[in-house]
Order: sequence, then C-alpha cells, then structure tokens
Amino acid sequence: MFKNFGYFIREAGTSLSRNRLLSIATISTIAICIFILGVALLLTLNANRFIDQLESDLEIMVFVDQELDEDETADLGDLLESTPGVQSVEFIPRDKALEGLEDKFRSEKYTLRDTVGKDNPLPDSFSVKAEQPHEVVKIAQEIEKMPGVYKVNYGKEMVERLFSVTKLVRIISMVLILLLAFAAVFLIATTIRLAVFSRRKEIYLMKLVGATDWFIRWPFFLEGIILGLVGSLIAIGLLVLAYGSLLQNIQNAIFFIPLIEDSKMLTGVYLSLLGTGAVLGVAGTWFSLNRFLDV
Amino acid sequence: MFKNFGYFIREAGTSLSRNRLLSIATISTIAICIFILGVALLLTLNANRFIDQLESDLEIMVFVDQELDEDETADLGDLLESTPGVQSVEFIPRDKALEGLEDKFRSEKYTLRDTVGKDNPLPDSFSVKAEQPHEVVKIAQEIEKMPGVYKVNYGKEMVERLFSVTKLVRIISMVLILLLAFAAVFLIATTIRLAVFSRRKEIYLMKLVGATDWFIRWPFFLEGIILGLVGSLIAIGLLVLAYGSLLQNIQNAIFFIPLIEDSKMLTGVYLSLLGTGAVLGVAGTWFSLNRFLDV
Amino acid sequence: MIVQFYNVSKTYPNGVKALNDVSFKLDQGEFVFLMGPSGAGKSTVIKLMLREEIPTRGQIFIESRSVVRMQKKEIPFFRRSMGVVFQDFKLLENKTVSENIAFAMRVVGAGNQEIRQRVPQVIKMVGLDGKNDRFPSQLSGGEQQRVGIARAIVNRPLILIADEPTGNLDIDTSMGIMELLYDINRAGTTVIMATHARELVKDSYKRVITLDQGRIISDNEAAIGDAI
Amino acid sequence: MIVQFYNVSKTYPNGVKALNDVSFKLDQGEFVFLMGPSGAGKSTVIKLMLREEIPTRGQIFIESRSVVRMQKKEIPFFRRSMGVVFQDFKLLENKTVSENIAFAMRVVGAGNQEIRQRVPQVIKMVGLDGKNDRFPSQLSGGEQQRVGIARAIVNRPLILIADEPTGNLDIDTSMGIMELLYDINRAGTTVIMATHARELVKDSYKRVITLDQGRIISDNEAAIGDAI
Ligand SMILES: Nc1ncnc2c1ncn2[C@@H]1O[C@H](COP(=O)(O)OP(=O)(O)OP(=O)(O)O)[C@@H](O)[C@H]1O
Ligand SMILES: Nc1ncnc2c1ncn2[C@@H]1O[C@H](COP(=O)(O)OP(=O)(O)OP(=O)(O)O)[C@@H](O)[C@H]1O
Ligand SMILES: [Mg+2]
Ligand SMILES: [Mg+2]
Repeated sequence: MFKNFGYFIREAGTSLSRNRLLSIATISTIAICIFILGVALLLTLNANRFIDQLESDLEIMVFVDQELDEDETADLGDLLESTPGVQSVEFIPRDKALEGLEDKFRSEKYTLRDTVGKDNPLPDSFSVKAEQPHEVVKIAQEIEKMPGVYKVNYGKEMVERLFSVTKLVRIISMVLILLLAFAAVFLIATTIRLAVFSRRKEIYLMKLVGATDWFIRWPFFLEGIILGLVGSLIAIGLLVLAYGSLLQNIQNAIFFIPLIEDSKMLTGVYLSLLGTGAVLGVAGTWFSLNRFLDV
Repeated sequence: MFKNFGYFIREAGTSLSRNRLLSIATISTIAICIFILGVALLLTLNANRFIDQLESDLEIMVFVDQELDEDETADLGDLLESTPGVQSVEFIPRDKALEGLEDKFRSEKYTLRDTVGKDNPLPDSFSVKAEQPHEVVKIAQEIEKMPGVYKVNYGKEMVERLFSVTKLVRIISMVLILLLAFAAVFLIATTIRLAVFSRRKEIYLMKLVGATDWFIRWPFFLEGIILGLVGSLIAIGLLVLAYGSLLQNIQNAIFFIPLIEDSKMLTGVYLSLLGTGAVLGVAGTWFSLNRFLDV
Repeated sequence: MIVQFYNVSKTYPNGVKALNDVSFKLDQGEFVFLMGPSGAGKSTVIKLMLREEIPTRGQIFIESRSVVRMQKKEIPFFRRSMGVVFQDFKLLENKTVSENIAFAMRVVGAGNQEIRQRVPQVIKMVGLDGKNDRFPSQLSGGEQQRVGIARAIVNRPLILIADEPTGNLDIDTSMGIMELLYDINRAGTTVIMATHARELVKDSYKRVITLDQGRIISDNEAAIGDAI
Repeated sequence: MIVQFYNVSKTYPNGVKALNDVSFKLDQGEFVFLMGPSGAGKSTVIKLMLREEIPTRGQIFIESRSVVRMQKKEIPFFRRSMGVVFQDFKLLENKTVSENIAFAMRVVGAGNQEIRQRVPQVIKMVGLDGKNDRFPSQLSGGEQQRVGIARAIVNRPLILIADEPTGNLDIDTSMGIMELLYDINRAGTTVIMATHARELVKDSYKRVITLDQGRIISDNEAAIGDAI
C-alpha cells in the first residue's frame, strides 16, 4: 500500500479524467443528493427551532383565590417557583389583568374600567412557564391542587392541538430526513455501481494479470473519496450561498421565525454532509467493486 | 416502424432481462425519485390544505356601538353581509359574549356575572368571515369606517404573522417540489445515461451494420417507457400503502388536520406521477442515446 | 467500377499518417486481396469504405456515390450495400449467434419468415451448426470470427469486405471459408479481403494490392512470390 | 516438471464439453506448440492454467502447486508466475501502450525506476517504437497484439503462455516475434503457444501437442507434415 501510494493517487487522477462521463455523473449525483439532504436538514432544524419556540411560549395562567391576602399570595408565588419543572413565575396583579382585558375593547369613547368602576372583577394571577413545554399539562394539574389557587388556565385544547401538530411535524421531518438519507445512499450507490459496471472488463483483466484485490481497489477508493468530497463540496457551496441569502432576505421580513444563524451549528451540519459524501463515495465503491473482483 | 413493431417489443423485452443490472438500477432510481416526489407532493397538498383551513378560520370581530338600538344593529348586520368579499356574518349578543368571557374564569365558587351584576359591560358584536382570507385586513378597514361600529378586532398582529408563515410555507413547499422535480429529472437522466453509456459499443456496432437511428432507438425507447412505468408504479404502490395507513392511523388522532381523502385528487396525483415516470424514462433515453448515435 | 479511391490520404487526429495518396479501382465482381505488414493501413482502407472514418484528403466513390459528401441520413442505407467482417469481430455481446446474424437482416428490413430460413443456412455455411443459441462469450476465438463472417454474407451484399477473416482459423477451416468467399464472388459479389495468410493468397491467382506504410507498393494479379 | 495436466476434463456451464480427459506434462524450459482446429480446446487449456476457469474433473499442477485447490488469495501471486498473450488481447482501453505494460510490472511490485527502464525496452522488442503513448483504440490489430506480447514478457515470467500471438501479424513480423519467443525460451522460460500458423511450426522442430474436439490426438516433436 504505502510503497504504491503515489502510484495509486496518480492512477486515481488519470482515471477520473479519462472516465470523464462517469466522474461527472457520479459527482453530480452526489452533489444533488447531498444538496437535497442539506436543504431538508436545514429546513428541519429551523422548523424544530420554530416549534420549540412556539411551545416554550406556552404559559399556565394561575388565578389566585380572591380571599388570599398579599402575603399568602406571595407564598403561593414562592410555592409555584419551587415546584419542580417550573422555569419562571411572573406575578400579574389584577389591575394589570384588567388593563390587558381592556386592550381588547379599547376605544376612544369609553373604557371597560369606567363601566366596571372601582369594582375590578378579575383576580390576581401568576403566569407560569414550564422548563419542558411538554410538562405543561402535568404541572398545571399539580398547581390546580395547591391551596389558594382559584383556577388554572393553560388553554387545554389549544395546547393539545399544538402538541399534536408539533409532534406530527417532528415525526414527519424525521421520516423525511431518514427517507432522503436512505434515498441518497441508494442513488449514490446505484450511480457508482453503474460506473463500476461499465469498467468491469478492466477489473477482470487486472485480475487476470495477477493484481490483488487491494491493488485494484485502492485507486477506485481514492476516486470514490475524491468524487464524494468534490460532490459534497459543491452541494455545501450551494447550500451556504442559498442559506446565506435566505438569512439576509427573509430574516427581516419574518422576524418572529428565528432562523438558525449559529455558525457552529451550521458548520456542524456542513461538515457532517461532507463526511456523508466522502463515506458514501467510498462505501458505494466498496460494495460495487466486490461484485466484480471475484475472478 | 409498424412493420418491425413486434420485433422492437421483443427486442426491448430481451434486452431488459439480459441487461438485468442496468434495468434494476434504472427501475429503482425511478421508483425512489418518484416516491420522494410523491411524498413531497402529498405533504405539500396537505400542508396547503391545513393552512388554508387555518386562514379560513380567521374572523373579524365587529363590536357594535352601545348606543345603537336593535333595528339599527340589524341594519348594520345587513350592511356587513352585503359588503363585497364577506362570506358570512354571525351575530353575537352581548350576553353570549359575556358567557364566553366567563368561560375563561369560570369556577365553582362564583361567576363573573355575579360580580358584574346586571351591568354587562360588553357590547353586542358580529363575527364576520371573509371569502378570501387574504382580504381580511382590507375588509376590516372598510368595516371600521361604517357608522355604528364601535371597534373592529381581527387580531392584526396575529393575522399578519399567520399570513407571513403561510406564505413562507407555500413558497418553501413550491421551491422544494421544484427542487425535487429537478433532482428527479437529473438523477433519472444520469442513471439512464450511464446505462446507455455501458452499451455504447453495441450502439456503435449497430450503426456500422447499417441500422438507422430510429431502428436503434425504438427498442431503447420501449425499454425507457417500460422502466419508467414499472419504476413509477412501484413508487405509486408504496405511496398508496403509506398514505392509506397514514389516513387510518393519524386521521383520528389529529382530527383537526384534514388529510386529503378526495380520491379524485389522489388519483390525479398518482396519475401525474405515473406520467412523469414514463416521460422521464423516454426523455432520458432520448437525450442519452443521441450522444452515441452519431457514428 | 464499383469502388474508386482517388488520391486518398488519412491522417488520424493524433497525427498518424495511416494512408498516403492511395488510389485504386475495383470492378464489379472482382476479388482483391489487401496485403501488407502490420500497421500498413489495410484496416484504414476498410474503415474509409464503410465511412467509419472520413479521409483527410481525396475522394472515395462506391457505386458512383461519393462517400465523403454523403448526407448523414444516407449512411445507414449506404452501409447496407456492404457486408463487413471486422478484424475484431464486433459481435453484439448480448445477442446469441442467431440473433447477431438476424440483426443484420432485420436492419435491412427482412421479414421473419426470411430470417428463420436464411440464418440457419449461413450458420451451417460457416460450420457453426448447433451453436445458434450461444453468446459470443461462449465461443472460441475462431468461432466468433465465423459468426462475423456469417453476419457479413447473410444479406448477400454487393460488396463483401473482410478484414483478416481467417486470423483465428486453422488452415482447413480457412480453406473452407475461402471456398465460401470464392462462391460468393462467383455469384457476382465484389470481395475485398485484407489478410496476412500467404498460403491462402498464393494459389488463388487473384489481384493483390500491397500496402506499406500507407502507400500502395504493388497492385498486380500475381502469384505470391512476386507480390511480397 | 513445471506443468502437469492429469486427466483434465472441462465442461462449460452450458454443457459444452471443451476438454475431455487431457493429460500432458511440460518440463521447465520446454517450448510447446498447441495446435488443432478452431474450437478444439486450446484456449480452454490456457484458461485452466491461468485459473480463469476451473476443471470439471482432473488435476492441474503448476510448479507443483495444485491449481484447483489453490486458495483465493494465492491466485494473484500464482498468476504472476505466468505471462499470457490473450487471443483477444485484453488490453486496458483506458491506458496507453506504456501504461498497459507498466501495469503488469506494478502488479508484481516493480519500482518506478525499473519500470521506466524496462517498458521502452520491451516496446522496442515487439517493434512498437514511438507508439508508447497511444491508446489501444489508436492501434492497428497487429499492433494491439504486439502490446499484448510485450505485456506478457515484460516481467520475465517463468512460464509464457501465448494464445494465437501472431493471428493478426504478417509473416515477417511473426518471424520476429517467434525469434523473440525462442530467445526467451533459451533463457529458461517455459513457452506454450497455441497457434494455427503451420509455417511457423513447420521448421521449428519443437514439440507439438495437437488437440481435436477436446482430446489430445498427437503429442510429438515433429515436422509439421506429421503433426497435422
Ligand atoms: N484511431 C487511430 N488513431 C490513430 N492512429 C491509428 C488509429 N487507427 C490506426 N492507427 C494507425 O494507423 C496505421 C494503420 O493502421 P491500420 O489499422 O490501417 O493497419 P493495418 O494495415 O490494418 O494493420 P494490421 O494488419 O496490424 O491490422 C497504424 O500505424 C496505426 O497505428
Ligand atoms: N465460456 C464458454 N461457454 C461455453 N462453451 C465455451 C466457452 N468457451 C469456449 N466454449 C466452447 O468450448 C470449445 C473449445 O473452445 P476453445 O476456446 O478452447 O477453442 P480453441 O481451441 O481455442 O479454438 P480457436 O482456435 O477457435 O480459438 C468450443 O467448442 C467453444 O464453443
Ligand atoms: Mg488491421
Ligand atoms: Mg482459442
């Protein structure tokens, strides 16, 4: 192997350029598959980020029994804060709550407050956020049992719908990524197999002249790596460009969807795509070759 | 052509079975590409259906000036109904509105109504739906200017966000479908090109023996059609199975997402996938062949 | 005159001068040997006749048609007037012996009936009886060569071109093939045969065109002693 | 004894009996012609020696190793002791003349230095000077054949097997090749040559094994008149 390494490299190089159609076909197949895989990955990551945010916006409204005095209310706040799974607790005095309700009906002509007078019918409340959005229901049920809690409201139906939608989105995106990954593996393997197939006589002949399997394999492998790397680099280049322009153009328009800008994470995505390309290039070659090496 | 038709068919058949590796490679590439395209299509159609529904759920709350009497209120209702672009108008008496509000704060201990007494602070209102969800803003602005309207509420910010999300989803799904369609065309073309490439000597030789281009093309075309049809039929079979089990299993769990069951529409999708497969099979063959026919 | 080469030169794209100012004429019904050392240009002459290659200079007429100026769509029909035995056989690897021969008949539009009749005939002529359903890879070198011969003669072409048709055949089989070619020639077909086999040429008293380094160095009807 | 065939029979998967109970022995340094009509089984003998095919019955020993029982991983090393000229050349189409020959040297682990020296040597020996950088498709039939010969001899193999090495060569070039083979044989290499060319065998007074329909019908050191 090491003795011949220089030869293997040169061999891979000339073979790549002499079998140009095969090289181009393999590179473009790899590039397209990796590109689509990358698009799907970025899409999924961003969608997940978005639904994470939707979920983490969920809050439990805890209305306080109007019979509680200020100290007791504060105690309830402490109790809420110390409940396991609770991330944050915000106190909303009844006046604030009325103001919020008013907003909905505000007009220049008169205010809800005027109608209600000093007799604000709303109770004090706490807005509670869970560490794990999925624990909202469980936590709400726990809180309901606490003394001094008049009522708990967490938009049961809405939350359930949201969770079933986000669950669906997560499942679908997982399935899609798996499906695309499987398809990419298969399509790349098929292309390489066809490329190797059209060189089967060459392989047969090398065996007849006394070449060992590994002597034949090495240049093919190097070709596989090179094709895999070049293909996925092209795909990654396109991804970087496309995602970059997306970040620039869409970010402002739809500010509330937080596109992933974290360059560490993106780099991770890109590197794993690159690795996938190279591995597929080699693995595809390995399996395709073995079939024709048995002479 | 017609004289030789039987021969061309037999020829295509034997060639398919003798070049088994090439046939299998082409069929599975077509099947995978068409399958993924189909998954993406169904997903997009359902997503669009879902966001259509989200959008059509939008309503404009029109609060009536408390100074209006019953007749005047009814007139306003008529006016709203006759406004162009309005689909439906529903009258919500102030008592109902209070009940709705009460729900939010209901507990066994006491009711909002008790607190407020007879003095319900809420106005009568109309719930207005637009024919075209995208006209909600325009219609709301028009309604705002009508006499007797105390306030119009359509969740401005929420609606705008919803529209930008749905617009984004629509654009992304369009782009994805186009991308996948392009990739499918390219990958299938590449596979066929490789398959034809490994038979280039055969083609060369046929030309040397005096075969016309069309005499060589016909069996290849028939092969292309057969491979395209078989490949896409496999894909469609898988899609039917997968989508069918999805309908059965998920429909109930997530009842509020209306999966498309319209068999006419589904048939349309499947038929167009079948057509795509056959066309790609032939077109791919056409372009790949021409390169080697020039002898 | 059925074949005419006028001052034909052929330089391959890589600069190799394969033919240099070659001129000759063949009459209908002639039998001509093309001889000369390896690399002399024999196969190039044949490739030019088939329009597999185009001459760099000069003109070639076959049946009074200019091979050089011929339109693309005429080429297949033009090629059908010739039956060719290629030096490297050029058999369709995915077709059996019968199918290889039948293919040449289908190309010229022969009917199924005719094909079923004629194919076994020529297979018998070249001594491949019973090997109809073999693929080329299942034949010996000489058997493959004879499939090529059968394919070349099956359509009873106007011109039969054979490039080293006995290179892989023993002397007895070769003699048999020569008899076949003579028969075909007697029936009116013009035959051009490139060969190295002196013993086949020697006693034939046919015309011999000798090439060397792309030039014709002799062209006479002579016993082999004079020709080489 | 370097090559031994013991009652070897070979039936191809499609049922064709190519060899039938063939036995012979070759001593180190012998020169043997393998003759017989087309389809007699000559190439099959060679394929069996190379372990390209496995005998249906019988045993083959080369350098006292059983070819049949050999392990898979030994095969490449075993093949390197032989240099083979294939009837259909089997050149690497994507490699130039030099590269084709150099490949055979790389396979046995030759260094760059050695390759640079030896390749032009053998190219010259077979008379292909100046064609080093041509691809096989840019060579005449006889030139391709000589590349095959050059590749077979480049490693100075223990056994040289040549299947019809002069089928596409004119008599002068053939004589040259024969001289080359005799030289190699004199240097100690065992040479087995399948051929139809009677005139090459005639005056050699070498051993001739004649096959017919898969059987050895004669095995003697004789002038051609007796052998065929
Ligand atoms: N495609 C090609 N490109 C470049 N050179 C070529 C090509 N084909 C043939 N040649 C060269 O042209 C010359 C004549 O070749 P040609 O095949 O006509 O010889 P030939 O007389 O048929 O020889 P042989 O008896 O060995 O078959 C040779 O030197 C050969 O190397
Ligand atoms: N792969 C194969 N499958 C089936 N039959 C085969 C195969 N290879 C050769 N044969 C048959 O075996 C017999 C011997 O073939 P072989 O190639 O050994 O002949 P040969 O003596 O080399 O002939 P030639 O001089 O024509 O090359 C022939 O009848 C041939 O048809
Ligand atoms: Mg030639
Ligand atoms: Mg043979």
